Amino acid sequence: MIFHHLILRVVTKLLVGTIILFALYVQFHGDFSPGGGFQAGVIMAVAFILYGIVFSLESVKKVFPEWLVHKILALGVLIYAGTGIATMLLGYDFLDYDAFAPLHPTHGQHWGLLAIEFGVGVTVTGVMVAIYYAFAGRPPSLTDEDW
Amino acid sequence: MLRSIFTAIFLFALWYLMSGIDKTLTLVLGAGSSVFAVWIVRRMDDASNFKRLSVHLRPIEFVKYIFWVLAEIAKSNWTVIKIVLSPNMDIKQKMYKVPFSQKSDLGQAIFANTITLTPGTITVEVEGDHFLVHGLSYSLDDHAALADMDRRVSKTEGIVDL
Amino acid sequence: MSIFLEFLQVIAWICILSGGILVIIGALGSLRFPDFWSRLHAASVTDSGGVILLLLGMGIHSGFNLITFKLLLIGVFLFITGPTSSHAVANAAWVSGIKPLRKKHKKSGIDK
Amino acid sequence: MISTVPHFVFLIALLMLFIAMILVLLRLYKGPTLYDRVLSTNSFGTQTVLFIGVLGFLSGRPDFLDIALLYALINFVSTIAILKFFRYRAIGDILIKREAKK
Repeated sequence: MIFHHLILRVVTKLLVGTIILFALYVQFHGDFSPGGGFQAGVIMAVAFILYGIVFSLESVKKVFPEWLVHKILALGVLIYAGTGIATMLLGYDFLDYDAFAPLHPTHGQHWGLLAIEFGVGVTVTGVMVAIYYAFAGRPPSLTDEDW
Repeated sequence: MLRSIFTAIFLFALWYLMSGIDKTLTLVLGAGSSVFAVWIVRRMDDASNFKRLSVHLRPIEFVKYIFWVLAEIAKSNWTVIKIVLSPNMDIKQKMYKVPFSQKSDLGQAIFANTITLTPGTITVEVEGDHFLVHGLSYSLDDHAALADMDRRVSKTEGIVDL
Repeated sequence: MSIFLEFLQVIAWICILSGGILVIIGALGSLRFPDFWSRLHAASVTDSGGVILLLLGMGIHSGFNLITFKLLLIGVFLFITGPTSSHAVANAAWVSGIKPLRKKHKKSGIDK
Repeated sequence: MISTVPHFVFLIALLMLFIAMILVLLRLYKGPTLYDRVLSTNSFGTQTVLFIGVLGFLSGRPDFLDIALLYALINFVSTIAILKFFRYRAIGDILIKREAKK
């Protein structure tokens, strides 16, 4: 049945790679331009959601398996908390980024922000994709004729 | 494999042109990101029933084609603007079939999108060997114009498959 | 040289203003046209002409730098996705059975 | 003298886009069928992308173009998702259900 959606298929295949790159660009340029972890996570999830809508849920689950989604959800929070704990172990306050480069506080803050944003991005990707899976996995309650 | 390398280089160029920052950290992150994106795209190609998209285009012909399309868009925009602004909108709608001669999926999609991009015609359905096209102000010349467009799109298709 | 640059600026303003006019015409068309299929064409004026002229005007205004490249990227993106979503709407409407209105200088009569 | 003109030009373009957006919203309100509404939502999105771009130039922060690109992306995906949902009553798999019905 998807065979006649030729244009959608071609356009999706063309765009997906660029979308993922754009997500990572927004992710890692949080301190130069508007953006950051939240937007990056949503864009990254949009790439998977677009693929799942145009192809099928089955194939997107092969690319990004469901167990990995749940692991990634927790991984993001762990990265966030881990950064904070790392600063504490280095003898500073929780999430005091100066700890990473005591001689160059600006560099330290750069590193710390990158790590924090990465954690946020990973979690948001996981949450968005998990919501999509939950919605799409729901069996349709109406048939075409009833509508 | 060659295609993956080219895609990665293309994505990295895109990254560099978007960010414009030459710090080592940013460039390393960009390289990592493009490799990651290529990896995901390869996984996606393997996962579905539809294998990778075969890309064969002749770059020079394609650039010429883009300029031709821009001129065409200007002309057809003018036609539609006249219809919108005329007091009694002179609409003559018709659905008609437009045969296409492209071999690859990409060529067909380019042709269909070009038809839709020029105001006044819209591709409605792809079936078998022709498109179903809806025209706003239909005249018999439209068939010749679309056949001309079809020939031009076919000319951009090359033999080299990347 | 400076006169040339100012001339370019004037071209950029003309592009931006005419792009704005095209966008208004597209919106007006989608308000005035009698049925769904003709409205599709009016929306496509915004998608092609308005986008080209506005982005071109902004690109000339900013000179040639990374901003121009970003504008080009937005242009290419809209050029790929705009027709695709138009096609998707048209296809869905066609499959669900909305047929074009045959109008013969009257507002009545769907003969299909 | 000449440096104030771009400001006016962008302001006028912004106003034009604003008027166009209101016209499209009227169609969204009036639209007799679902597809009219989807279509006008889609063109509202395109106009929003242009609006954000012009606003970025007006306020002298062309960084806004990133947001415009993001908006274009979300607009495309949401149109496709809405259409798929209304066509097949589901945004997930439909192949299995179709085959089971035959």
